[in-house]
Amino acid sequence: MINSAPLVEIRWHGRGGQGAVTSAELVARAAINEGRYAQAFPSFGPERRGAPVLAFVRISSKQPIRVRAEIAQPDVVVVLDPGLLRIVNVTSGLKPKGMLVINTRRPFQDIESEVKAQWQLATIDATRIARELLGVPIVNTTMIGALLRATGVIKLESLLEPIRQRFGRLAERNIDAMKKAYQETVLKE
Amino acid sequence: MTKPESELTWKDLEIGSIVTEPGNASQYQTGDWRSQRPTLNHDRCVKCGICSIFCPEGCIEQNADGYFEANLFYCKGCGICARECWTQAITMMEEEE
Amino acid sequence: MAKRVGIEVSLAIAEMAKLANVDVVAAYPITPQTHIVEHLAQLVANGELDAAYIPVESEHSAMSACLGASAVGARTFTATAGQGLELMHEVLYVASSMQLPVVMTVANRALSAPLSVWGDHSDVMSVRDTGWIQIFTENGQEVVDNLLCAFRIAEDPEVLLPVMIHLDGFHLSHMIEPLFLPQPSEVEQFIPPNRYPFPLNPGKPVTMGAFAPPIIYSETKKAQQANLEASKAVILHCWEDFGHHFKRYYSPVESYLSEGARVLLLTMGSFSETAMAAIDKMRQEGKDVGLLKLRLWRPFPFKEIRQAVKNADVLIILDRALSFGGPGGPVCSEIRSALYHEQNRPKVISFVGGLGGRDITVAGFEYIVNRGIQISQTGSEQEFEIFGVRE
Amino acid sequence: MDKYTVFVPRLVTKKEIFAPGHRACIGCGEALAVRLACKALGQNVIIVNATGCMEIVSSQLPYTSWRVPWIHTLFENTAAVASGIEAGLKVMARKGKQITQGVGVVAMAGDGGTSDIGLQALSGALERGHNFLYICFDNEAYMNTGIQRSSATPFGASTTTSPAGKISIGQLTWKKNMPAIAAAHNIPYVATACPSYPFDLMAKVKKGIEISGPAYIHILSVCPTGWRCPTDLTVRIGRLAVETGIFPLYEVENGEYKLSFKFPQLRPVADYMKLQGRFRHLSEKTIKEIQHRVDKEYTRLVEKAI
Repeated sequence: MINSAPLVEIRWHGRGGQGAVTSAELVARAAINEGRYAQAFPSFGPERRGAPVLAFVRISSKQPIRVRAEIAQPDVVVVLDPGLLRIVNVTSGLKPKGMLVINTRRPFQDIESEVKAQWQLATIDATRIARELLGVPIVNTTMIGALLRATGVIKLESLLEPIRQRFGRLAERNIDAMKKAYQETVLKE
Repeated sequence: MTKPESELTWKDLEIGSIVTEPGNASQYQTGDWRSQRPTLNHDRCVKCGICSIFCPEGCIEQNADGYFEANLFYCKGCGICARECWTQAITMMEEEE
Repeated sequence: MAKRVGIEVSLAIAEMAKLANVDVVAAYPITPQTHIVEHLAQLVANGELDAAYIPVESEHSAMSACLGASAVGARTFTATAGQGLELMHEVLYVASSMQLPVVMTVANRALSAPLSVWGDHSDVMSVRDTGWIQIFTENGQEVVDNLLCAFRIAEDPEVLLPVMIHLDGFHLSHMIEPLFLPQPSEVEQFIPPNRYPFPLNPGKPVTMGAFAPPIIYSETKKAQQANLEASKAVILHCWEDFGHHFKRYYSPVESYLSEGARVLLLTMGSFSETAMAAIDKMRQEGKDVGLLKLRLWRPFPFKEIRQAVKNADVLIILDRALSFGGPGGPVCSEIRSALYHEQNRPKVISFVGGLGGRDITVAGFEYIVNRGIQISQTGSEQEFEIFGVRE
Repeated sequence: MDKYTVFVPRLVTKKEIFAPGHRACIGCGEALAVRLACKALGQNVIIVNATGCMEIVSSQLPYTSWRVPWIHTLFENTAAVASGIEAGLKVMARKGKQITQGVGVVAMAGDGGTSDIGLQALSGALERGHNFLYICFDNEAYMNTGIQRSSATPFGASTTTSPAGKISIGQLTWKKNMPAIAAAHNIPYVATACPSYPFDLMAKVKKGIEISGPAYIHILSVCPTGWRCPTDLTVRIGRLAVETGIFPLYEVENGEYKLSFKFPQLRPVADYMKLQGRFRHLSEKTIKEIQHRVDKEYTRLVEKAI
């Protein structure tokens, strides 16, 4: 199970400006608040709005994290933008039994048929939820809900403080979006 | 008095080689650069002081009698004072004369 | 009690500058230092830090403005990286020679050309001889801890020298990680107010930066050298006192599983952490390997280096900078020279790697150690090897 | 001649802030300008000096000519250092750390340190609006290093790097208009001055230091060494620069130009040029060309002035 591994490595795929780095940061800070060790960082280098970007999170329950390299063999991959599936090999290096969390409108079964059986899959229509609750299609907090549902890597409550710190008066709506995504995420039980 | 540079050791230097004695360059004699000296004709001098204002060294001072005289410790002998004196009270004399 | 927070290291640097209650920040943005100065600007804009933020038009002016601010007795901080450090180059000498205690973090970055915004130590090595106190760090905690120490060391009346804290660009600067930030009261207790002895002040005029003819220039440089050497005692005392207060301990050369090891690897900066993981693995496999981490780069810790390697047979040094046409990595060549007169000294093997942001993995460090041992036995035709380069 | 020239002692402080014993060349117009400027500045100032003649002649370790706090660091960064000082003083006053109040910050540099290598730092400091006075002492070349041309060297002048030769008349470019560049930053005060007009110079310096915000004063400083003229003609040649319209004296206050001296008839530029060895090689034709340009620029300036 991913949530009990000594070191969990998560890679986020988004586009510049979508908030992949923010997602990573919030998850890492939540883990740190839980008293664990965690690390979040963007792909190193210049970023441009719209261009595909990566963000990374490492979570370790017992030991300080000593590796600072970009994550090449993640346990979890989170895809913020369904359009990326066509242009980026999001599963590159994803460990066997690793979890793929995808934002898509398409039904779970559709995606499942395209994904190799060696991986686990979770899908969520995060864009719809974000539009409904936030008024904008920015899915960073929504996808955290999906990640949590799919992996249990952090407690939902641990995200509340980082989100409140980060978003101020927009925090509660983001929390709602995260919770809704948590409930609506589809995965094979 | 500031120690001359030839006697200063590294331990004598202030932090960052800061100079803490303001205006101590006034110890330094520039008068020996001079090849001609200004001489004042007291009869023509109206004590206006124009010579003092135009002196690049700032070495022309008013004496007790009100005349403006160059301090030859500093005066380099440029001749500006003589040139600018509108009553022609100053003439430049060769140092050897 | 210090608070454990998850924070990006760059932001933590700005927070530490705030805790140190800096008076003036003059900075020019450059990747990967930008987040530091952005956050400082924000802290000033929010009224959380009462400082002048001078958004200068270049790094040359950034360091120059720092000189001016420091010369009137202001606590002065800036940050830069790579090309920015290069543009500051001549100003750096002035800061140290004139003993202006500016504190600067450098998000280490490769140098053009080709342009690279990513990390290595080319920028550090090019400012090696500028007379600054220079300290390497390997994680966010070390950065903020040493930044706190930096203000105290720099402004110590016995020192009055500028201090550079080096952190690897991106690998450290852009990392969100857990670290402890001290309470304001702890900071206040740890760093006394800046009391520069001869600030520019019309009440007591001084002349700073007078020029030196040959009859006196050597004396000024001897004084500077003696001063930088003497700063080591203050640095050591500061770290000791820091340990006493905060229970985290720093020393000029740090060791990891190096006790009695015949083979030693030496690294600096954030790569030391990956190297530690590699050493763990190799130790488990029964290999007699240990790790040294160089923390204090200037003043160079001759005594500690000699002590740390005296029982080793092989010392493998990984530099993240090249001295073109030279003797290998700059750190390696210094250490080699430091050991030259030693009766018992290890064979010193030089590697250069991690250039322009290229990662070195645990496996990479294993290779470096194994290859280093091999070279120590068979010798090498090259002065040094570049690790991981495609032939 | 300046109308106040008589009875100087009543009008000018005797106090020499720029102490004698400085090692400027005989007849140095720049030392004169600095000395006068310092009289106007008074003692509650901090001076930042660029590398250059005035730095070298005034601060040879272990001596200093300065009786006010003074700092020299480098050549091109004078305005930046000044901005750090200004910001530092301001913030420390606010935080209760600074005892001396109302300290003026003055940057001094030569024409090379201003219009060439220091232009970027100057532009930055002016744009950021620091409360300081920048004075450019313009002797129209790099005199400190041996009379090399700068962008402030006038057309036709022979210098060691723009020498007159068989196929060259010397400097082939027209003097960069530094005051106009400063004024383009929309700063509150820009002025030109010349120590041949000492009271005008001192009044402008006083105004410049008292005005809130950045001020820029460009002072023509005759250099007998570099201009190849007799040392006693320093003041006269400066006066001729003004009277010929080659270096008109004016102020730009909040964007409004004002001539300091109006001449119904300008003297011919030849009167100025014939006294200087650096122009000696010029033909009548070239001098005519220069006259034409000076007339045109002077007319333009008069049109701008109210």
